[in-house]
Amino acid sequence: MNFPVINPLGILPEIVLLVTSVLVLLIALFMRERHSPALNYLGAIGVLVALGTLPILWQGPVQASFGGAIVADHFSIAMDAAILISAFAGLLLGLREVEPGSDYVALVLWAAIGMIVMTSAVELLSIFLGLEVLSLPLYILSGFRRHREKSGEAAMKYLLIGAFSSGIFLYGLAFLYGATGSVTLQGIQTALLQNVGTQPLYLELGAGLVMAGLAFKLALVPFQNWVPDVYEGAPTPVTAFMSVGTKAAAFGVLARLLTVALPAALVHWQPVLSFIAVLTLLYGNLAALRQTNMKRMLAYSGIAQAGYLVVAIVANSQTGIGSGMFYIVAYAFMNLGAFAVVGALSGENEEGAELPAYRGLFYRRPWLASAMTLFLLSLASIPPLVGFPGKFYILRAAVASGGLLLAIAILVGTMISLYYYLRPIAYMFQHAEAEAPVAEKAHWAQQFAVGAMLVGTLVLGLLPSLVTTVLQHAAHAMYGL
Amino acid sequence: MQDAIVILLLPALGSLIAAIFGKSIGRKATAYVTVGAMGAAFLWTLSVFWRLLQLPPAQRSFDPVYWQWIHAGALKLQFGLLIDPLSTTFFLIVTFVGFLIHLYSVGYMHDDDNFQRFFSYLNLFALAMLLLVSADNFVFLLVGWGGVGLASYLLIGFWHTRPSAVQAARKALVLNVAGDVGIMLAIFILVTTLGRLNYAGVFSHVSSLSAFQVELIAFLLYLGAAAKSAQFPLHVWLPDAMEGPTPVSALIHAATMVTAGVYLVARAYPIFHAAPVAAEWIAGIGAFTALFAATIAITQNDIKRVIAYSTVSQLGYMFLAVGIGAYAAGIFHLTMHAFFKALLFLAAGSVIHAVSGEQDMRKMGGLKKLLPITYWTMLIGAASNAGVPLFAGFFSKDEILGQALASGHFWLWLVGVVTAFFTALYIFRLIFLTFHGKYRGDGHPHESPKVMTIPLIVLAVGALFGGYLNVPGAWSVFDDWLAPVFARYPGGTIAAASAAPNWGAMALTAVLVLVGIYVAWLFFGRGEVRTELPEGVRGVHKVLYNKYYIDEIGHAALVWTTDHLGIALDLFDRIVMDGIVMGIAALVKAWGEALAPLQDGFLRRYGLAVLIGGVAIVAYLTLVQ
Amino acid sequence: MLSTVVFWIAAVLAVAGAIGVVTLRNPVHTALSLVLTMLSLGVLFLLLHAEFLAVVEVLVYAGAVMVLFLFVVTLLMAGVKPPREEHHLRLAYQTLIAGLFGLILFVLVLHSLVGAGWVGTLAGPQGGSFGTIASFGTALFTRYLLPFELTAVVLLVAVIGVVVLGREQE
Amino acid sequence: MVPIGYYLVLSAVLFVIGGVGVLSRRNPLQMFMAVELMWNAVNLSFVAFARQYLDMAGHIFVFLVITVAAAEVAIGLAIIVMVFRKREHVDVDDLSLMKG
Repeated sequence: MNFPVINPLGILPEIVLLVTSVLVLLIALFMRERHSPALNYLGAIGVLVALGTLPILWQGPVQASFGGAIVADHFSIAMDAAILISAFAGLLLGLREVEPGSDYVALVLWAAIGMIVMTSAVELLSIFLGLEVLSLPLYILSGFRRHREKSGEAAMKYLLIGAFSSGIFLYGLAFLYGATGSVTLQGIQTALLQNVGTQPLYLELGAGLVMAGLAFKLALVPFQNWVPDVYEGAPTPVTAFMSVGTKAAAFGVLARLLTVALPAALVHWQPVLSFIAVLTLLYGNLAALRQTNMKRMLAYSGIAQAGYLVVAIVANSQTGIGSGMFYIVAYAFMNLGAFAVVGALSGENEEGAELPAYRGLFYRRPWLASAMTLFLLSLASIPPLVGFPGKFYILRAAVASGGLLLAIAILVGTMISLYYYLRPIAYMFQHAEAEAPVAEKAHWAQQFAVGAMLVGTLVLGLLPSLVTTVLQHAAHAMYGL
Repeated sequence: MQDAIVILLLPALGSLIAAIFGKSIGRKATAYVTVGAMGAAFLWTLSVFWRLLQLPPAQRSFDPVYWQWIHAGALKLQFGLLIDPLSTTFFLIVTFVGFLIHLYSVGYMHDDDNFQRFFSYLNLFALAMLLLVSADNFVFLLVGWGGVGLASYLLIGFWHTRPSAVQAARKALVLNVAGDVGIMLAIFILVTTLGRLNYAGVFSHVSSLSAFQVELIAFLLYLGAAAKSAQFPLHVWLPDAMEGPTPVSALIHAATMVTAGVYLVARAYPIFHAAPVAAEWIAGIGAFTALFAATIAITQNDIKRVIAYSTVSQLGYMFLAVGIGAYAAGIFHLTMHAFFKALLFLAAGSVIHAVSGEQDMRKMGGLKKLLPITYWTMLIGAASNAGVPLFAGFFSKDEILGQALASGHFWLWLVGVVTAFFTALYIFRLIFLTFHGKYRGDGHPHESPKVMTIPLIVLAVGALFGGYLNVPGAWSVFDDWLAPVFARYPGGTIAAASAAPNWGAMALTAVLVLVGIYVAWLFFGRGEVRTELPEGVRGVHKVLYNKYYIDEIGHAALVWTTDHLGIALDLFDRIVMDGIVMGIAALVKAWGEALAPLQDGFLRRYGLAVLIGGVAIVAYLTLVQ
Repeated sequence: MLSTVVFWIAAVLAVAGAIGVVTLRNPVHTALSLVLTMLSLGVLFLLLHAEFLAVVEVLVYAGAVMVLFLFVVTLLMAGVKPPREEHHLRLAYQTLIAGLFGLILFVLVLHSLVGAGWVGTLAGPQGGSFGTIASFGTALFTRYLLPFELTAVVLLVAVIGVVVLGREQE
Repeated sequence: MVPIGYYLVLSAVLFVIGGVGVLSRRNPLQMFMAVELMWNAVNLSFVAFARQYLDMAGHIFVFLVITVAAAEVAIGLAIIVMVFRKREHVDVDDLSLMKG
């Protein structure tokens, strides 16, 4: 028997997260206080360490582990950064929103492991396992606030419909396997190119079902229905974490699958995804208009953002993938920041997540309100915040690949979005003597998270070239294989 | 010229301080900080201006770059300021008029609860406006463009407890965003075609665009300009914007922001020069807007709305100028307009202040004695606005009309001349109704404090003597100052005011203006309320009977406009245009609402959507190939 | 020949069980018909030379997992009122539309199968060690070690998750 | 010998029945069982393909799917119990607090 070369370097972030999670669980056994914030800090430190391994991996050559089942290439490393940032935010925000403790920390860390595996796996079995490692903890986390009825409803909806779409995804994987007899992305591509033993219709069938499964995780129309309900019902830190992390993971798999395994079927999947992208970004933006709950509004905004991301994939080019990666990172900062503020304000029963609670916020919480203003402006892609270069790069990639209509759809969507992003800002600056319900003062860790996301939003907005060249290089990994 | 950024940083700092520390440092300190920031910005602008003057004209252009922003392939986006005579002119207007209006606001807003917030917004506006006129590329132009729109939105809706103010603010935002879309699309086309966005790069490559592309870009830019500068039919937000505090009307909706569209056309003249169709439309719509708004102005009874329609009308003149390529003349009128229109607004504010918030002219009258400073300064402003000979507005308006005639745009010229008559009519109607005759209201009007009257006097000096920068047939200091800007790229050569004026046309306009004032005096000079004509028509008719035909024409014009045309146009504004604007907003919203049933909360329905979506994708992939 | 007979019997039973899953009212009956389908699948796995999986299917799935289901069914359904009827109106045609699109999906899959020419193709002769437990173990611990390791995380999640969700409210 | 295609058709039948079952049942437990039916149907496809290619990957896949399904069932049942323990109806259509 030839055991595979495991090469721990290739799965360094995963190892760090796993060790941290086990450590947290063990320490919790010996602690008198079950809900100690210290566990959250420990988890956050573990995430930071994992984040610290990324530059090391970046420097070196591409690391393949487990006999090539998983690779740490530049693409996955960049996506992992966004994932780890969101896990970090999820852990810090969880300090007050949900009862801190080992369960919460461990579940977040495990979900992050699943996400990272998804972005780096190059073989169908690991992709599937990654998806499940990501999904299962999120089902639980959605229902983490058991005394809230909405939380239970969110968990229930997420679980049933998630398992349903996992079934569809799995069926798609079966057909991809059946079409080529191979379970590695590279093997599928080779089989396709050599046209040996391939069944074109199977492949289309498999690709379609897999796309549907990933579109579910990515919240694309018409697979998006669960998103607003689950985002609203889940505890805010969990919502923040999964809104970014899940998208990064699903984007990673979709991009890798389409560009590495199925470039030969490009002419078939491109129109499908273009159509979905337009539908998604229009739907997300239009539906967000009527929302009065901030979490729901951000959920619909997230749907729209997913539409922009798909445009990056449709562009099917190095610049396209690069722009998608930049957008994920940008989205991580501004979206997590917005959710962090919502979390800091929402209070025990989340009445603070309703729009009227933001009236006059600027005069009660000037710093939080200012930060929120910047996050919302960034989401509305107002320069010079990070949302602008993010969308700009995607637009450029779309235009360069001839997707003029896509680009126009993005512009129209952006215009519509101005209304609902600016409305909370107007609310915050109105003068209200009224007694808006407000949570107690934000925990310092929440403030830290808001600050960190703000720094990211500003710095990457002002100096996007800090990472864009790097990311363009990373996107090369997808096409350099 | 690296230090020009300071001019932008000063109001930025002022705005931040007022916003964050305003409550804790109190009103007085906030006022010092924000007004001081504008004053300092003005002084700094003077220094820049002075240094530019030291240089030979051809070298008066600097493009300091502060920050390299986005690199995407060949496209480079940077943050730089373009410091040349054009932007410096705007700097001078914005900081000087802005400073005076800030000062005035200290008195005007004295009792307002949100004093600090108001000044924070004002400084924010100044920052955005300065950025708009000095950015060296289209993206930061758009940033400033959006910024002034936002500040305007916040300031129109400043008294947000009034539903009408909120409504007006929303309307302004919708129309301004519609304009932003135009500029955004233009930028988008520039990126896809030229791959560059800084002015220098775009303007020197205009020739590589196809005629259609240039026209398209020009029209899209004009869409933005027309929305911001209240050109027909996108002007409807401006009269409503008078819901904001009066200093806001003076600064934003008269002197600065609304002229941004004129600036854009002048700045991007290489594009508009290469797009003759778009340019003709701009001039034509400009002329139409001028006449259209002037006729409406005659029928209004709200003192601020008269001035607002007057602003729309004057903006029409400016677009007429830049549309026919008389860029310097347009900017000259813009500058003079900044003086006399800010003056008119501030004076109107002073009147409103004096009669404790009343804006209906029918309840004013006889204020001449009670508010002497306001009266005399406002009279100067009105004379300037009307284009009475030797006042600033006379020189600048006649330069436009003269160039229209000289360039063969006879009909545009004719419309402009007719408008001049109406202009004199409506603005002196305002003066007579407000200041002459007997006081028809109750209460005890009193002159405003010094902090408000001093800006009036300073502006009156500008409105009186500003015109002498360009004297027809003699000299053209202003045009020469701007000339290097328009000499850089093809199509910008300007005819200076000093060259061969058409004395006959000028005299005709002057006579019409004087007749307009005379007609206004006939009807309103006695200070009786004759806003509704029928009650006075018989007596008036008697007076007019033995006069010259010109009076008959004046009479006919007055009766006809007030009874039919003006009211009809006003109704058109209020019903049709408002309907369209609010309809679009409502339509978008309705779409959002229409999607609600898709999200009915039922898990099984969600699952069905997933199944249908999956089947659709698979069907496409397996069947359609 | 025998294998054909066995296939048809198992297939019919599997479909019968599946229909039972989606039609029977009583959850206990549903669970039992699912077990029927799983047992039939176990037989089919044997026919396809997946001995180990057949065992796992029967032991783990039909045995352990379904027992868990039955346990929860009895726990939860005791004393529960029948569902209200008004929702039927609100979600009208739900089953019909679902059935229609299910049918379309089936036709599409069938279309692909026919297009691929697989419906009548017999599998090639079985070669070497395919399907044996030895080869299964070898594959699991060499080429597919990573997904196997990941199942450890999945199980950890399940353990902690059940503890978290089942904990009494405090 | 039975052609591989027969297994695949059977798998498709089971998958579709399961899918329709998920969408038509209102008892979450029964919905969840229908999901399990879908997963089982996919398993059959995997095994059939593995037989076709004489490749063990399909078998491993099924093994992993069964493991994951077991874990998912444990979590899912816990959630169902958590949500429905105190309700008098066990009906997913009652869960529509959030919408719009």
